[in-house]
Amino acid sequence: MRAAVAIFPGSNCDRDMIVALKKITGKSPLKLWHKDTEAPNLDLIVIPGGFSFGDYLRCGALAARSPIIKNIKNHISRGGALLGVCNGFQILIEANILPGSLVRNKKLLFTCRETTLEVQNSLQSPFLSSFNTGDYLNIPVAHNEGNYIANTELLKELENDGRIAFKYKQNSEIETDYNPNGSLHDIAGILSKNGRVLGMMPHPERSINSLHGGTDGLKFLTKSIEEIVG
Amino acid sequence: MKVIVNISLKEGVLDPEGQAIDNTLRNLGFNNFNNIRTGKQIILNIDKVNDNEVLKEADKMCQELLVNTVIENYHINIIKDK
Amino acid sequence: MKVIVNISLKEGVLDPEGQAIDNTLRNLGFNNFNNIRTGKQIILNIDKVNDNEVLKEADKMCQELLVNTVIENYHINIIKDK
Amino acid sequence: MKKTNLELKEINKNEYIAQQESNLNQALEMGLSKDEFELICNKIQKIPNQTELGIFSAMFSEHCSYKSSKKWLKTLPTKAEHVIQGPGENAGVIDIGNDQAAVFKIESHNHPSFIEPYEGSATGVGGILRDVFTMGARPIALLNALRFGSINHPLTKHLVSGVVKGIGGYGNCIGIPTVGGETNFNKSYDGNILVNAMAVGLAKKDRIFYSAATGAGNPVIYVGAKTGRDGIHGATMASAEFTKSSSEKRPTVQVGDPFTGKLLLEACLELMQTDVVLSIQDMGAAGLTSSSVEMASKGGLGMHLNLDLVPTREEEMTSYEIMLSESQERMLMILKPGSEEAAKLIFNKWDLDFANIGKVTNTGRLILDKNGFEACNIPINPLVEDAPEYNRPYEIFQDKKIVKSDYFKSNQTLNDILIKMFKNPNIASKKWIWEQYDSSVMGDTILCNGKSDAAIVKIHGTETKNTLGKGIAMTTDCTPRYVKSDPITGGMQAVCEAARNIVASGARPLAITNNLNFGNPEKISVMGEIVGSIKGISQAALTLNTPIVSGNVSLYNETNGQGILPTPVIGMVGIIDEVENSLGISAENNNTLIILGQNEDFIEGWLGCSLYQEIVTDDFDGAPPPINLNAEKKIIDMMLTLNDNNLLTGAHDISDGGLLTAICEMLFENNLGLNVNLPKALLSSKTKDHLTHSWCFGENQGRIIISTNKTDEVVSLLKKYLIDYFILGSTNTTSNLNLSNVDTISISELNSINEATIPSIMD
Ligand SMILES: Nc1ncnc2c1ncn2[C@@H]1O[C@H](COP(=O)(O)OP(=O)(O)O)[C@@H](O)[C@H]1O
Ligand SMILES: [Mg+2]
Repeated sequence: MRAAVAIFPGSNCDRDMIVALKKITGKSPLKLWHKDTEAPNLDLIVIPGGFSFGDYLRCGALAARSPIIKNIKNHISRGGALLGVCNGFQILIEANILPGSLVRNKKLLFTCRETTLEVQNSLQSPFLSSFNTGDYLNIPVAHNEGNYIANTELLKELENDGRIAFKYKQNSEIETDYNPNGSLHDIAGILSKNGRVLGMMPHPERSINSLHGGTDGLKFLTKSIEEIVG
Repeated sequence: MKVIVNISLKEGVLDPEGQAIDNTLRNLGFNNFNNIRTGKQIILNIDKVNDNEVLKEADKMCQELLVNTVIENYHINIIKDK
Repeated sequence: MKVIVNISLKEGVLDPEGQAIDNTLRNLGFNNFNNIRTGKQIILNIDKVNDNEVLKEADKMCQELLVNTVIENYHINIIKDK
Repeated sequence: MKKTNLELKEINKNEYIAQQESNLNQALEMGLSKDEFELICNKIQKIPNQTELGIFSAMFSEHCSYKSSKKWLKTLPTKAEHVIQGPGENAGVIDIGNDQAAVFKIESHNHPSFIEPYEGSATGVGGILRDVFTMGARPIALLNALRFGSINHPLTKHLVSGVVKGIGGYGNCIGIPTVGGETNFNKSYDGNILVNAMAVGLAKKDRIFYSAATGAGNPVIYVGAKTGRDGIHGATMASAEFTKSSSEKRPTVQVGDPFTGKLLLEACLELMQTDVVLSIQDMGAAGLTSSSVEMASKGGLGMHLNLDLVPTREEEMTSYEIMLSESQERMLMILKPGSEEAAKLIFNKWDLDFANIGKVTNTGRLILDKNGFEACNIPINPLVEDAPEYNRPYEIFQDKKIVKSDYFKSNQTLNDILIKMFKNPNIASKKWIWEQYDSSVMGDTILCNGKSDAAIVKIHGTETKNTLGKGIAMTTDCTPRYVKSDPITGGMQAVCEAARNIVASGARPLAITNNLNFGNPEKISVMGEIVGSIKGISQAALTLNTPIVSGNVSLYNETNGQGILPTPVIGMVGIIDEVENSLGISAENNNTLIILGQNEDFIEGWLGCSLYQEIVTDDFDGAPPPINLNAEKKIIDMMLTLNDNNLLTGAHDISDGGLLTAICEMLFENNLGLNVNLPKALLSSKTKDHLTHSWCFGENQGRIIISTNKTDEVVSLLKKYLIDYFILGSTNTTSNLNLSNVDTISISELNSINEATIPSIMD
């Protein structure tokens, strides 16, 4: 497994992601700096969460103009897998790698808490092929701008093509705020057309420890990596 | 020359901040208003010889960075130095 | 009547957002600019009979909610309906 | 160099007097007294110019000089075997084993947060983080102790919303989890809210960085953000009372930039991996002034700086402005000569300014050049050593009146009271607040916000085959009601409750940081509150062997003569060897709940000065519940023994709201019920009896409720160590709290109220 974590000024979940990947693969992933224009052939690049460039202008906007993005685009055109978590997801959207927009949470408040995700698996994606539609994962979110919006055509396209990876799941009928940010169709993560790029708001790397946050994130990352390595 | 870029959400894109301001204003007793929308401004000086060039440069900035054209509109104003 | 409130940081107040945009623009190859500052816009309609009343109402809104007068300045523009 | 100000010996007496008068007026405007001004003239043998006066006024301000509190701070116990660095540095440092150290401090940002809640609290968090990483520690957790005015006061909602956003805004962005704290409401804070932020960091024991300057000739380096005209004279403002007109005097408030804060943090820690940093100090209150003066004075040296080299954000800044600016995210360092270039590369990588602005000297003077002139030339000693130290008159008022339970002619049921408790924002869940804080970033948070009495964060990299590792426990605490009624008892109580919180989370208490928030010390009674609580804190800290290693003092929290409730906040840190043993407050089904520190004979609870009293009568008075330090110590040790033997499933100390409130809080999470085993004397009582109320809501100290599924083993240990205990009963799934025939209470209903109280106010 050749994995790397891309780091921008203001990234702050890079260490957490490195710890998680190391726990799974036994070795530390490579670190890519936002100014790096060269990178070896990799199986997986992860863009971790944080506040790249302070979230100024629009979340992910400034990072999406960093030199490394070209590199990342090359990686995916070679068929490499790419995972963007939280701010990483925002960066992928700003870089036009994934469609739609992520805007302020509906309540206009930063929200840090557990969420339950329902897996939607209809596309052949290495991130999801070990799961069945309807499986669920408990993984925390922590963000200010995770409210996914898209126009009707795009939403339809995403639904039809099976590109919605996760939806926030309502645990009981009385639960009204199961969706932490108001995103359309309860979308928590989406895939690229070929399923090899995944952007998600929840933080799997914060769910790798039975004492806090549970281990569903670990399960998800482990299965993804097994599939990616093939 | 001073350039003011006004960026606003496209019609039809939800503006939760505008909505929140709307609610709070009503709670404060303001009632004679409607259609509240929020936007951003970016103000900068551009050193170019003529208006047209400044406009072109500013437009390029908007397209390449300042504006998310998927959900935002923008409008550039140029203010002449005196 | 349409009211546009332009809100900007007071002179001398740190504008970290402006600074970050400045850096990225330069990295993208834009160089002929300086003095970048960011601001906000709030646009709304106010139903009042005359300009003066609209202005008064908008000003009250600014003072009570829209503007953080400790660090921000504001300017109100009224645009006549056609 | 041309001299810009007049040396005493160079001018005649008349000129001198004229000059002195005009500069005296300036001095008074800057908040110095006439006596202080004269002392300065004498000490430096000339009339200070504006820059020099500015420097003196900042250094002599209450905020920097601690002139009212110093005499008493010196009496705090600060030593123990595990203390590496006590008060006097940017933060305290304690040994936590494995060659590691915990570095922590608490600091107030009260006045700025009232004026501009978002930026004020955000920069408060930024400031306390710099205090911690300046010492070479990576910050691993943030806490905050907040006090707001009455929930009905027109400003409160705005202040709560802004402060919470600001704390989250900085902490979330810089990526350090906010794991705990406290929030209270009381009308005494209507015009003076309190925002105290605490940061805890982790360092290698032999890689701690200090602020004392070393080596004449060594370069003085400025790093971080550029200097602007932010918050000039903030330190003086922090030492002044609010009046109606202070809204006009408001200086530009500082604006924080957590993004630059993050870059500065990473750059500093990266540089500290090398061996080139000789000393380092953040620029906090009074900016470049206090950092340069403190570094030089601690090293017994001088400094010669060229202010033209200071990176500035605005044009034509004067020497006065540069020295007094409180722009955020800046540091001052002394580097090994010759290492500047390599150091600069690191800061450039992180897009930060790096400027060599002068040299350390052995003259003992602070000399500043600006535009080719000498803008300041003064001896450093008087700035620090001759800073005034007042022995202010004081009187410790202790309310001795004992409010017996029959004082309350209650006509309410226990359920009525509980509903009121959980509708009270002081007791109600603070989830609305803590969900706005990123509590899980860095991946090491084990217990936080609301899950336990103290937060627990795992120490990164201490995992072994058998355990996920060691953990640091932390909490903040203070019950201002008690301090008001009896400062000594109140001071002791704050320490004891903090320690109880730490053990209730399964950890061992180690040391304290404290934030002394009071009104105007020139008032005899306020000074008595300060002295009294320091006495109380000292006694308790000594008994519990939890020395004070850092802290902060915030005085003059008054508006138009109305002072706040005295609020000496205790921040306590502890250690747990295996995080698997940490304890939350929530009980599981079929657990036995046992009170430690109370027995069958205990019937009449202490209602004087309690939250019950405040809820029933809208006020409080009388003596607070007394503290028995030896009993507290015994309970704390007992808790550690029980937990070492793996006998506990959870624990919660009894504090505000008394026993019944605490039981409810233990049952909420899993929606459990309990048939409470009442003491015999109360079996035939009624739900409105005052005695029953006192048993249920009294705030007697030294009590912790434990939950266990090994009752026999627990009881035999309690008997062995002669600990008072009382078995409350076993949890069940009925979600009802049954007090035999006295009352039945629905836990799920109470929990809905508990969860709804704050959102219904804030949303
Ligand atoms: N209440 C207190 N108890 C113990 N030490 C204190 C207290 N208040 C301040 N100190 C110590 O005084 C020193 C100066 O603190 P402070 O002025 O807050 O520093 P800063 O320059 O970071 O604002 C620190 O070492 C601090 O720990
Ligand atoms: Mg400091």
